[in-house]
Amino acid sequence: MINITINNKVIQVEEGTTIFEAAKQHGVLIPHFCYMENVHQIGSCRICVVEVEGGKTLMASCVTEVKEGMIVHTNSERVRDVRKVIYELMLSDHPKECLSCWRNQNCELQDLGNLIQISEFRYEGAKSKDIIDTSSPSIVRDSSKCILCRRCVTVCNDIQGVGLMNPHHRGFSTFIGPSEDELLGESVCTNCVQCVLVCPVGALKEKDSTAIVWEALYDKTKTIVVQTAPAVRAALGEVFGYEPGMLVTGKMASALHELGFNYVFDTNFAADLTIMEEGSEFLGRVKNAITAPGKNDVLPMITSCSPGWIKFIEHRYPDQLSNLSSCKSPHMMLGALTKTYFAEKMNIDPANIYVVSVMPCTAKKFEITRPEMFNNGLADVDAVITTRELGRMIKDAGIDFRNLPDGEFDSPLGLSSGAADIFGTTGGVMEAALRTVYELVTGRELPANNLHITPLEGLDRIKTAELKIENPLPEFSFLAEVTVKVAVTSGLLGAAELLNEIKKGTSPYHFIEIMGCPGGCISGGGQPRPVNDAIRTKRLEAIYREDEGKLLRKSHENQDIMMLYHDFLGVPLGHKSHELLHTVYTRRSKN
Amino acid sequence: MTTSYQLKRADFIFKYENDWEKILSKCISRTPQELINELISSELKGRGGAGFPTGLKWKLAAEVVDATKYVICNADEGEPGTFKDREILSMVPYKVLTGMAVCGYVIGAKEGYIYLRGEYFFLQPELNKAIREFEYYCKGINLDFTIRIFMGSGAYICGEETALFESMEGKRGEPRNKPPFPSSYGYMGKPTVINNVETLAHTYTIFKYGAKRFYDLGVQYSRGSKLFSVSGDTPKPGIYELELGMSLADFVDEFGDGDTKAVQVGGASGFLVPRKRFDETAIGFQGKLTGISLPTGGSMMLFNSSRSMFNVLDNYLEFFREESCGQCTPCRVGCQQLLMGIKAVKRGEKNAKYLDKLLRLTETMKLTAKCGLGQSVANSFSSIVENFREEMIY
Amino acid sequence: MVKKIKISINGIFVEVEDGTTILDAARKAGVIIPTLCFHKDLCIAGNCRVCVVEVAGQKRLAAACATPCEEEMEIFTNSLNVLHSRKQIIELLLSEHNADCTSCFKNGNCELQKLASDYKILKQDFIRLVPFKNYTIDKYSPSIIKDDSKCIRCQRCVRTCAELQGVNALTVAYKGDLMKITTFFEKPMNDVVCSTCGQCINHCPTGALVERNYIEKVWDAISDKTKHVVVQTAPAVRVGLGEELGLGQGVRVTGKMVAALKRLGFDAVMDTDFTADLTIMEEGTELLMRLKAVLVDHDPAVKLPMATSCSPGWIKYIEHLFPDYLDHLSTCKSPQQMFGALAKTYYAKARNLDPETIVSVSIMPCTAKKFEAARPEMHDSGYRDVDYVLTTRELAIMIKQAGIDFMKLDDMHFDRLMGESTGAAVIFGATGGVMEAALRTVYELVTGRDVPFENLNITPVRGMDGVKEASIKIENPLKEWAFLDGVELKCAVAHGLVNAKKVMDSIISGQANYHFIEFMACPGGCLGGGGQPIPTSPEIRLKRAKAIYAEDEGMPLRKSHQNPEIIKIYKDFLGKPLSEKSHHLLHTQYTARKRY
Amino acid sequence: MITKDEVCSVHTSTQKEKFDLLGNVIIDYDRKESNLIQILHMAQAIFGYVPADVQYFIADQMELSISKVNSVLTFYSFFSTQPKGKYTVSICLGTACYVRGGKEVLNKLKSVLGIDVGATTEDKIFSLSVMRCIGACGLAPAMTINNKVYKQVNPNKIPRILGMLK
Amino acid sequence: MNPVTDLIKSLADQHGRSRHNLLPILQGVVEQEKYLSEYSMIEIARELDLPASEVYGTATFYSFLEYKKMGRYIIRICKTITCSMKGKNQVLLAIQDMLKIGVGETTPDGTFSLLQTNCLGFCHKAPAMLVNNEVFTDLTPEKVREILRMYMNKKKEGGSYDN
Repeated sequence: MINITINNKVIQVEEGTTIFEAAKQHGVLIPHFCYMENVHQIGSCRICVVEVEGGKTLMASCVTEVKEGMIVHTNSERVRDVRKVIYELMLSDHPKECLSCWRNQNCELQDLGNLIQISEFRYEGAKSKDIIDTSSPSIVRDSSKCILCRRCVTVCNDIQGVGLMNPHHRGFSTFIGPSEDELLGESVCTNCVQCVLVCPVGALKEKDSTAIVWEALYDKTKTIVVQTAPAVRAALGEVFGYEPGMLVTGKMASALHELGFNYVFDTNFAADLTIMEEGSEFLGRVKNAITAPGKNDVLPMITSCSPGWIKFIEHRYPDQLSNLSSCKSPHMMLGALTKTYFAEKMNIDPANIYVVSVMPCTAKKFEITRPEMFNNGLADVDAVITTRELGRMIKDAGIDFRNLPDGEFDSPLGLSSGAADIFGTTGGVMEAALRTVYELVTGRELPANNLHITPLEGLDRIKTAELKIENPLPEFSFLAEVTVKVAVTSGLLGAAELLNEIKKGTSPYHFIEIMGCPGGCISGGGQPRPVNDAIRTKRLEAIYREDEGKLLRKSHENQDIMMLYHDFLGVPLGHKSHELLHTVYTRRSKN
Repeated sequence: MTTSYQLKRADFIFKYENDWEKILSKCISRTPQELINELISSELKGRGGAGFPTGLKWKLAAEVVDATKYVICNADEGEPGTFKDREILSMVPYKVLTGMAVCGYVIGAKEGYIYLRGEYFFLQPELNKAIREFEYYCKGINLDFTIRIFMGSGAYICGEETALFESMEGKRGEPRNKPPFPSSYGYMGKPTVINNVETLAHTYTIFKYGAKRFYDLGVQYSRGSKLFSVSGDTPKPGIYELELGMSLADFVDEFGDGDTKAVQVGGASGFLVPRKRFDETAIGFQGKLTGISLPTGGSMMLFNSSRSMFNVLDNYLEFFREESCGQCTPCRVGCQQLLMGIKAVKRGEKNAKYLDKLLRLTETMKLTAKCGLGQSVANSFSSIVENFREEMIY
Repeated sequence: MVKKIKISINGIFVEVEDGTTILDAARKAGVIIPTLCFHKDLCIAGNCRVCVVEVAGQKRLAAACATPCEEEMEIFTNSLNVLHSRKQIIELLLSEHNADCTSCFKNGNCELQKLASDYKILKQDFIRLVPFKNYTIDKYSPSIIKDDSKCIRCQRCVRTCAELQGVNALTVAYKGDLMKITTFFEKPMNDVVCSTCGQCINHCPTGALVERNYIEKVWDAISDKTKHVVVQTAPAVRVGLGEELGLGQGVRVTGKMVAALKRLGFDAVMDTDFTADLTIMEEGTELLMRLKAVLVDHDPAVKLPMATSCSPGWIKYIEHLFPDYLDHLSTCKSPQQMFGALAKTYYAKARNLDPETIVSVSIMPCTAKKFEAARPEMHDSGYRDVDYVLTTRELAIMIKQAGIDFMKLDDMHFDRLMGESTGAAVIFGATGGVMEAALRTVYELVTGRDVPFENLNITPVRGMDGVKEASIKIENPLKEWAFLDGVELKCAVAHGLVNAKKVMDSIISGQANYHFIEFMACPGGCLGGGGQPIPTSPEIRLKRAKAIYAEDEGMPLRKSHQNPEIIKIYKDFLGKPLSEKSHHLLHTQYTARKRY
Repeated sequence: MITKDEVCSVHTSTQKEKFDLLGNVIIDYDRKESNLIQILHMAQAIFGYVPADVQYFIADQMELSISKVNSVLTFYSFFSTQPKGKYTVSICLGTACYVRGGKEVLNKLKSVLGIDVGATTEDKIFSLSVMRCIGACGLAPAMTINNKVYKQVNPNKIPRILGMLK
Repeated sequence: MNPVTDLIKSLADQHGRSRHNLLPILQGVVEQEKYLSEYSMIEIARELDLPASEVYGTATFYSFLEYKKMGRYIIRICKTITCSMKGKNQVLLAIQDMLKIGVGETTPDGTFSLLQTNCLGFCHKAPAMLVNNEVFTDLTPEKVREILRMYMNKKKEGGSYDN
């Protein structure tokens, strides 16, 4: 512990703490801009400068570590003046049309103005780059609004390992993005859109799909079906001023009904279905690997729910595509079923069904455009909107969200088990799969604390667990005494690590869950801002609360799933399943 | 039932009648209900342009129970291209005054006002003389009814009835929210009947010759005759009384200069009809006559092919921009945007697609503006832009 | 019994009273309709058209705020027509609005900004009108800045000025594209009848009307090591400040506020409440003197009723509109100015400071105080008595700028000498409070007994009625006040200048025969002041009032004359109420002003 | 280890050979990201400039994203993504040259060559670039063509100087 | 005492002192004074017990209630399309040429002010103009010069305010 003085107050902090952190711990907030906890600390914006006695220049508090006896002033006249100038300089190269910016009122640069209080612009600068790239199905990049804070660079390179967002050129002509002639839509971008999540201004945004959804809603000839992903319910409340971690499942269902959707289904239903299919696929692969080692069945098997992750592996590890489970992601499954099973059941022409998915994810916007995701010329899912976009639609419609009564999902694609809920968080798919697989194999419940596999929970980057199978049912006797090794990672940097192991042949695992976004879907690119570890934890806890509150906690217990197999699909991995619920992957260029 | 769409001249309004004392006495010897029925069966509609059934208007006001009610004659004739009311007031004022007095008798009002636009200040002395004579007679037959002239001061919007009330109350002439409507809440918050000068003059005809005489003129939905103010590229500008329902083609045959490209029906807030639609357009209120039917306050402006429709629209929009009261957003900002928008397109600063955006804007103005001014800007704008789009573009 | 009618909104059936507007009915049905020109405090204008809705069977859209419901009306607040039109209207508003949010004082608390963000107007196709207009920014008033380029002409300020305050400094002029909100002959706000009360700021949805801010000046003073910066805080600030810093409405933050001020670097943090107690001593004595002069000496030069003079907005108002009645005003300065005068005399002496080096800052719920501090009369200490006046909102900004984590602050106490106060001073912040405080002291001075109300709470003068009346019969007074025996002391309380006008009119017409009247310029008193957090509404003001009265009840001392520091200042410095020194430092005179 | 001199001596090789050579260079440098700048130098030496397909090749071989390579490349003014002409005309815009009319010379160059700074004429003869002080302030305004320095140039001299080279 | 004060008093006596008498009083002052000065607006406000700002707001709404000093004869030439079509611009140029003032200006001797206005209701006799309250129609440059000359002579003869 060392002693320093901040604003005339002596405090004790741990060595290695930055001035910024030290101040925060003791109730002094320093205005900051490019700084992002645990993500981005490079001190490029210089807004967080402070005066350190004895220092000639002001120091960026987010990167300067405390030293014994340091005397810091966070709000001296010099500091305030400098901050003003820096802020004005930032604005001089920023379009001042706040009211027609989509980030209006959710913009950190705007908020900073509130804090710094300038009343006129002294600098009227030249405007640098003005590229608007709308080629991607998920992201729109408007570089005229970019203020070069480089948070997206950090996220894209150091957290996701995609390395697409980078600064180019230098000085005043610097711009951030893919290289000059490269379009996002034709690049290696995984559409995970973590960059949009961290962008403080309106330079990066998700592609808006609300307009086409409104259009569909006003089209009375269509049956409009909506489905909501597990992670949406744990975050949507934040848009309406609830604390992070508030579950709004019921209100969300009511709001969707009120918006005019004819059927409100739950992606969770398809999550349960995924477990049935993927679990069976896994058992098949393991069986072949153990009983017929020569056969071409690849282990470890890797989950395929996260479309960002899928695009990543297609670009970067095309040789490992066979490790992927062939299951479509849950919302694609639900879309496919809606236009077949449901359409048959309700006697509706599938061409008149319009399926909208509400997702925490922007990569899903890309996923629905994949040619594999069409059945008889009909898209499985017609539009994807993010949690943020749904919030906006509810606001647009003037629905008083906070005072809504709790509603319910519609049958027959609305019932789900707790296992489906946890799909929303990292480790959830694995846990759900193991709950079912273990019980299928042994006939006994998973021997874990309240069905939770603790090592797989939490926000660590790579989590592993082992599960020894004892006394399996006769048909699974080949698994006796086998220790199933599993790994879970979220964020594409962790994925690359695990993939490199597989590539080298050193991977010890049988089954791996990979999610494109750090923390899983709860902090997907389409979730409300801000996202940090504290908020991730709260959403994660909410998801587990939802799970524990469910009557059914295992996918195979879901009666509607049973009915679906009975009435329509036959058995897991059956012919119909293969046609509707499974897919193939494409090798893509590395760059 | 008359089904003719031909141009037929009529002569009622300006016909010299020296029997107004007799008509007035006759009217007040009948019950108000009879008079209302007479009016209703004549199917007389407001001649200011909006075409609200006059009989119904009187009826609604008569039904409201209130000790104080008002009759107001709207002589704030500000619509570009309209000049008939001035002529009525200077030629046959007693017809209007009689109409007002009868209305007062019917609804139970003792005070009448003529809201005369500031530009017609010169009418005042003669009109006052007529009023004094008229009031003297009323006293003689024990009809308690007084008429005052209220001078406007140069604001087009005051022709809107609620704005007119505000103006008479000494305020800025800003239209009120409707409902409540004038028949229950008008001048000074009291039930008020407000009629156009010509409408009141027509009531005289109806009360004198009976409803049928009036009803037999014109066509279905559009009964009676109407004064038309003809101006622009015409060899015979002036005021003409014609039966309603004629086709525009007939009208142009009669009044055009042989090269008529378009006719603006109903002044700046009306519609512009291009030559190719003359045949299918009839002049009258709602209901299918031939193809399109256009209501009008009587303004007919003819344009021949030497005229630039851009200039016409530019002139109208400038008019609206200045004469909007400025209180509601769609009208205040919308008019400015329309004017600057067409100029920008004409100069090539905006591409032709911008006209579509402006058309959409007029749609919004039509739907949301607080009063008729903002709502009717769409009429001339869309009819000109749609029919003469090529003239709007750089 | 009001007739009930049934309507449906977006398919939801609701039963409402006849005459309810669509907007209110929708709120009842849980449907939000956006508004802009609508404000709960004001009459309905229906001119922004943002709240338009579709009514089945009607060709045009109806303004929800101005259209009453009718039986079996079918309303759609959200149809394609409505959405498109609403968006376009917002777009139109934006096209004539100076959208430099980042340099706008209202950034983050602007209704237009919120509307634009809710409806995501992303493409600004319309021609920007701002550069074509010759907008003026009126910066001459010491209290209010009016920036026409940010005005959206909702006329809320005009209605506020006319309906709530009866001042009519602001008006609508011209028509069409030239239509604008302005003053008589477009004079600067400082040159017209404006009372500087700041209610227009509280009701402006955008940044067109904001207070003149002195934040930089105060920072400069704090940074200047040669200056001794003294700060005082008005009673109403402590129940408003929390709202700006993310706490709820009506939360008392006295202790945290003091701690924050100390963190900001003020050298002494003291309390206007101290001089509120002092005001009671001076004003109460003045009232008794006036009663004596009128009742006993029949002196025609002395006027009753006596009117309070704490509210500078009210003072400027009466100076403008009733210049013949200035004699009725108490000669007491407002507590802020008393504090200022004492800070540079009494405090300077006690702390052994050169008054030249003292910078006196006050935190007020009020914008009129900025004007008051700048009045030429307010130099009785030999220097400008109060150097800078900040509103509650400005203080909140300073706290944010300094990066003070307000929620985490520990409560602290005001500094001594002029920091002690009683519950009587606290209630100065609410309408009726000055009256109640005065009565508590005057009654006890005259009779030696507590004022005859339960727990000292004089409930008739509390609450949000525009004009409140109370009377107290004086029985068995002390010997020196024998002439008051049996006198029924008649008091009135008015808040909001439109109510003040009512009382003044009744005095002029001779209908009223009060002895003592409290006037406050702002609705609800100081807690609804023009410098308080935005938004404001009757409910919010009630919550703040509740907090004020709770603070009063929690105080150990609740009568001004019990305040030990008051006793001390009379002993050490002033002598007695209305002494020569008091007259010099604590009293003032008024100026008749023009009527427009 | 392949040296720069070796690289420079392969002017005549085919495109494939050039890529092979670059591949070897990258292996030489252990595919390490920290050696990226060295590799780019070599690439420029081999190809004369670093066009998009070379960047792709480097990114691919080094397991880097193309964006990262481009990011580094565009930071340094030495690297060029455009083919350089036979002659690189550089005008000095350091202070001394600037005040003595360097800017006017530059404008003249632009108009004569019909290209902007950083570009190459269509016939691939001239490239135009700008420098910040070449240490010839006494000769201001100074211009270099390849390695030759021209002193005290003025706009009128330009056509003649260029004409001589053509 | 300022003569305007007397005028306002007598107008108020004549019309009444309620809000709805404001417009006739304003018109009365304009008729005499040709415009509403700051002083007269304050006096009217005082007389009617209205806020001065409201008097100002109302006056500026109406185009005939001038609030800037105007000449003795106010020329208002119609600028609506029908008059424009019939040669209003030439007429306007003729006036400007003769009086050496632009639209919105007043001659230095205070005789004429030139304004444009919206439709005067004489479209069939376009172009039209008002001089104070008198209407002139079917204007041509020659005709308008003659009219102006007439007014100039009137002024020389020391004619009264009304025409």
